[in-house]
Amino acid sequence: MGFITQHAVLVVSIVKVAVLLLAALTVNAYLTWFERKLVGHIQSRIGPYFVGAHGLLQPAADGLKFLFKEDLTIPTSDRFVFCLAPLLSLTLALTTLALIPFGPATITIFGQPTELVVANTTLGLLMVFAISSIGVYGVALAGWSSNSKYSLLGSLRSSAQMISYEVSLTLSIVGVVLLAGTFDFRTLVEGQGGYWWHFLPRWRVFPQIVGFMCYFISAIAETNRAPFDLPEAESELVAGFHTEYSSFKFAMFFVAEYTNMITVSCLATILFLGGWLSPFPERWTWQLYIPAVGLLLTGVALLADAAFKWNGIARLQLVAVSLLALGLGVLALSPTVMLVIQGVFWFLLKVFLLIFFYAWARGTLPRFRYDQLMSFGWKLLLPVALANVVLTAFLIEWWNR
Amino acid sequence: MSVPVFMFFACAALAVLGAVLLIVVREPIHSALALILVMAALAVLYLLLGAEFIAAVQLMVYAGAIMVLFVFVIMLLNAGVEERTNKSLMAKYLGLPLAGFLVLDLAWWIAKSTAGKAELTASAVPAQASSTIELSRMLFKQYLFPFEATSILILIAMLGAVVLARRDS
Amino acid sequence: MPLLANLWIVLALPLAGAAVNGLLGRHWSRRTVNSVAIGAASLAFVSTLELLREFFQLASASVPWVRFYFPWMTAENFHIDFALQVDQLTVVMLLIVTGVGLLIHIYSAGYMEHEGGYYRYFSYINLFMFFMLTLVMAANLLVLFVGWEGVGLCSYLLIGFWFRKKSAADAGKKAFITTRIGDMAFTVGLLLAFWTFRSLDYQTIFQQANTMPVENTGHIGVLTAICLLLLGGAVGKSAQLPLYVWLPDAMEGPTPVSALIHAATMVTAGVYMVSRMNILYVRAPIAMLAVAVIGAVTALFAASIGLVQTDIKKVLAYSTVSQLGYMFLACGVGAFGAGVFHLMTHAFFKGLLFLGAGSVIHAMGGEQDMRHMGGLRKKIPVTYWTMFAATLAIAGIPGFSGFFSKDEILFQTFAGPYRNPALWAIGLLAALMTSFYMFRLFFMTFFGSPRYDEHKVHVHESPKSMTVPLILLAVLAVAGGWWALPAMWGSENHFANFLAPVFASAAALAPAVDPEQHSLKLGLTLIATIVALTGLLIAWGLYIRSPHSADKLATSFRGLHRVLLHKYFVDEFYGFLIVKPLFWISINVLWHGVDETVIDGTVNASATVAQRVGGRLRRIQSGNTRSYASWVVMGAIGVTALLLGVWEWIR
Amino acid sequence: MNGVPIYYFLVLSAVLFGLGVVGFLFKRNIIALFMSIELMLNAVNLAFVAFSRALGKLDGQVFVFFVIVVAAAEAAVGLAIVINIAHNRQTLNVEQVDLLKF
Repeated sequence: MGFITQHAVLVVSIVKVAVLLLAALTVNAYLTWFERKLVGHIQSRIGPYFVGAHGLLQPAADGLKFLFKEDLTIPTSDRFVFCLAPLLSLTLALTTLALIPFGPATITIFGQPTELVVANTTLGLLMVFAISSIGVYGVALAGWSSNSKYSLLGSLRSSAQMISYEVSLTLSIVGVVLLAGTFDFRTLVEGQGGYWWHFLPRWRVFPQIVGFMCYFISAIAETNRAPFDLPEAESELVAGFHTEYSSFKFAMFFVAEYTNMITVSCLATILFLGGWLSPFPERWTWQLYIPAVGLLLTGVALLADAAFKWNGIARLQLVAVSLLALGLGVLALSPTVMLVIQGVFWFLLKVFLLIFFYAWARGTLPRFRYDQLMSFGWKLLLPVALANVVLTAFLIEWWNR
Repeated sequence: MSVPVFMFFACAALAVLGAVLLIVVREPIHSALALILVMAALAVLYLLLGAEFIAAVQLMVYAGAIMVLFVFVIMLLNAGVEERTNKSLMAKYLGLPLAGFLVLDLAWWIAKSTAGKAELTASAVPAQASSTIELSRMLFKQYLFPFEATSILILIAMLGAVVLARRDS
Repeated sequence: MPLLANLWIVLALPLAGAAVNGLLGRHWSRRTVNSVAIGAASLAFVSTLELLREFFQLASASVPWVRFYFPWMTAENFHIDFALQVDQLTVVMLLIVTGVGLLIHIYSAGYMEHEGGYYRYFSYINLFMFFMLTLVMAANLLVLFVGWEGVGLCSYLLIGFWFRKKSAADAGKKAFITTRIGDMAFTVGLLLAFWTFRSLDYQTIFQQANTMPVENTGHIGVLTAICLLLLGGAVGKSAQLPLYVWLPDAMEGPTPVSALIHAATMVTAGVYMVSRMNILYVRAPIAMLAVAVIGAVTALFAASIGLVQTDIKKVLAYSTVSQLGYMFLACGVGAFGAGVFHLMTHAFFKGLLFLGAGSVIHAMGGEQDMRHMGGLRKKIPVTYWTMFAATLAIAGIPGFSGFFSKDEILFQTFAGPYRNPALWAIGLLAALMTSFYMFRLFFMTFFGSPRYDEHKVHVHESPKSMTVPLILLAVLAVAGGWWALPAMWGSENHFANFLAPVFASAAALAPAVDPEQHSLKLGLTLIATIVALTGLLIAWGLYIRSPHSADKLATSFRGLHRVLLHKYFVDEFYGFLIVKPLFWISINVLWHGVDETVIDGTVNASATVAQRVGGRLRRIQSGNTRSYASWVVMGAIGVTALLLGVWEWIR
Repeated sequence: MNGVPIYYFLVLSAVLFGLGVVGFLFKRNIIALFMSIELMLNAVNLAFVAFSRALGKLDGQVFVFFVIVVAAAEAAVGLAIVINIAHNRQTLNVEQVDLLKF
């Protein structure tokens, strides 16, 4: 234990990183499941169903498949870059995640008070953008190195798209930054506490609704998601920049994509949706029970499901899951944990909603054509975002007078 | 050896490595990657120097925009491995000595400079956020005119690039 | 006294006319142009009359009336004002210039009717008037010099008016260059004058000169030098020997121009200047003598050439030269008043003669050779009668203006303070010739049988605008001399008295003339008259009674005739002595030698050197970016090294 | 935060600059030349930031900001030119593009 107490900072950071990574990867996996389910239901299918109850084991199966598939690398490709590209995208994606605070509370690990964020910096926002702006390389290099025209075209498209939309993405949050006057996530969130007219939370989405829309649209484009998923437009260029990638390298791109999705959603939450703040006033103490109750209800529902609809392995599975849920629920009832969880709960809830929105969009909207995409980005989104910035600046100045 | 010193040497090593690679590597895209490495390392050094904003801008603009442009052009022109012609005897024979001289000059200068001796201590560190705010203040008050001038410069550059790159027929 | 207060108005009027016509005239109708020009001239004349009126009211103490307008140039002790002055002499000159000038303007309106460059012509003669006025109104030598050069310029422009005709252009150049030679001397004279008097203002000069002693024969002082140099200028401008050659050629210009410039006004500038500087001249007897001799010789010389010329204008030109000679003679013998008097009368009758000749030429449709004229008496009566008056005047027939002035001069030469019988004899001979060639011209033109093709040339009298000036001038030519009428019977000469104040100090200096000299006057007058009549008779004998005897005479004295016909070969002489060598030097030394060898040589040499060196240096510019980069790096190293203070380190 | 002497940074920037020069002199690919220039600019930036830190003034950082902006402009135009060269001359070797001498 001596060592730990000595280098507490280091150890704590390592632990946090480990936890975050684990969480991120798992969540990613289950995001795919969730998305497939959702899209399936939107398209009046049921989606994954047979691998485990409700296809709950589908992600695991996919993971295994990725691991055990043969790792092809084309002889004519540029080996080094070919391997570098996926690494780059994944690393950068996860790194940005490290800057996101998930809650206000300070918990104590090994007698070391720490916050719910891996890297705490006052310029968090800037850093996130800085890092995410490098993410382009993953795509670009992947396409170039795999020495195939589909890949090259795909990567050119996607990197062009990412760059174009990065501009409006950055511009759209300037309004918020102007309002808050800081790059620090914590301050950004706390600035959104309180109410307008005693009922409307001071979330910046309301004054910055235009900014929010711009942000969300360009975020979708930035992460190459439908309806802006031209880079992997199957109908046109097989699978875009990662056409030539297989097994684990492909998985990296895959994970990176979902991680980016989470990141931008987190950013949206923090910037516009009041981060971990609950929508309800402080004095409604009953709201503290919402997470616990939610978990318990889920557990009960699952138990009922297991009891009546399933049998065999699937049933055991469901039972296990429901027990997990119940256990968590009970844990969440304990006062200390309850307090800690609050922020995280609200935060994750909002993020989840946004991601739901993502999936929803994918399920409903048709894909853009490339020129449409570009003209939309440069001729509509960018000017609007700019106008928003200017207007906001003027209003703020006017207010201060 | 304290953390900052370690950080410095790590990044410095990376930077120099990148620079050397940039020169020796013959595939343009590899050179570009090497340069990106240098820039990343420099960004970290900026953080070390307490210039967070500059670090961010370095990554965002330099690594994120300018170098992407380079990579684009390389991909676009499908620039192959560069051939090592030696038409310029001057560069061939005088190149290295000249560069060496230059570095010597600079080294000498650094040796003479007094500002360099200052140790990078916590006291000298301006509070980061405030430093960024200060920076913006200077940019929009003291350096307003240069700022506007550069904005116009950028505009002109954009137009120029468009005109040059458009393949009109 | 509006005009005396600001004299510049008199100058400004013609200048304005010139400017307006010169700048805008191109787009105007002839009518507008000449009304502008004539308007300017007549206004100038009117203002002169007004000036005269005011001048007579002026207290004699305040004459000369000097006005300073603005300091022109100032270099520590060298100070020149733009100053104008008026005194009796100036007034006379003003009257002549504006009066005759106006008449000639009017005449030109008719004469130039069918010529191109109408506006140019009128702008020029207005300009000429301006400069001439400047010349006569100047209050210091430099302003006078401005006018002096100005009229030279105008005469150049007007002689070469038909610049498409080579002979005209050449004549213009000849006039300009020849007078330049004189002006060279004049300029030196100016410098010398300034060096002596530390000023160029008349008044200052005269005051100082008055205190100076007379430089008697034997010792030549600065005054003599100045006077001789100024005389040089005068000789050039007034076409005296040896610089008279330009004037006959000047007949290339339009006839009114000949009348205005080369008879009435400009050429008299020299006479004016000499008499203006009388105070200096009387103190330099040698200069005086020079003036007198030059004058007399020129008079005879030119007259003798005039005897045989057949071009009507040429004859007049030479007569002008000889008449100017008379004026110089007058000045030379200290009779400045007489000189100016003759200047005036000459302005009248010579102007008239030229205009008449112009009218004749106009009538003959451009014919200038007298041998193809004759019998015009009936055809163009007005011209005939006016010309007759003028001829009588110039010939010195009693009662006419020329008679009085010429008689005065001859008398002064014979019996004046600086009397010189030899010169008087020459003058007399010249007078004989004058009357002869004038009547020769007259007879050949108007009498005898027509020697031209009557069907081709239909002779017609000139328009009113030409005849009216003729008549007016004729009146003047007849009556212009009557000022001096009383002098005939020993009473005083009004004109001389009027001018007296100007020449007072000179007169005071002159040696006394014993009164019984006056008794000679009648006798001399008689002689002069007889001479004039003799000339008339000879002419009548040769050209009326037996028209062919003239040619017989010419053949019998062929040699002499040829010499005279070729004007003593002076032009050829100058051509051989000056022009040829000048050409040779210019071509062989200056052109081939200096220009080609030295100047071009250096230029080409430097060019070749540059080329060679460039050829070597060119290798540096390989176009290879990397090499350039190396150079840049070198530069960077150098700069940094300098900034690091390498120099101190090396030392 | 205990001591990295400023002149470490300066030395590093000098070395990077020198390498940039070498790169400019020895690369033949026009784009690579450009990159060398960028490298030099970066070295200068580092020096700027180091000095601004040493003097406790932010002007240095402002300059860096401007340098970056100008670099962006330069890259935009320069690369456009490079594209033109490549289209007209079918080569990116700077030694093949040496018509500037005429």
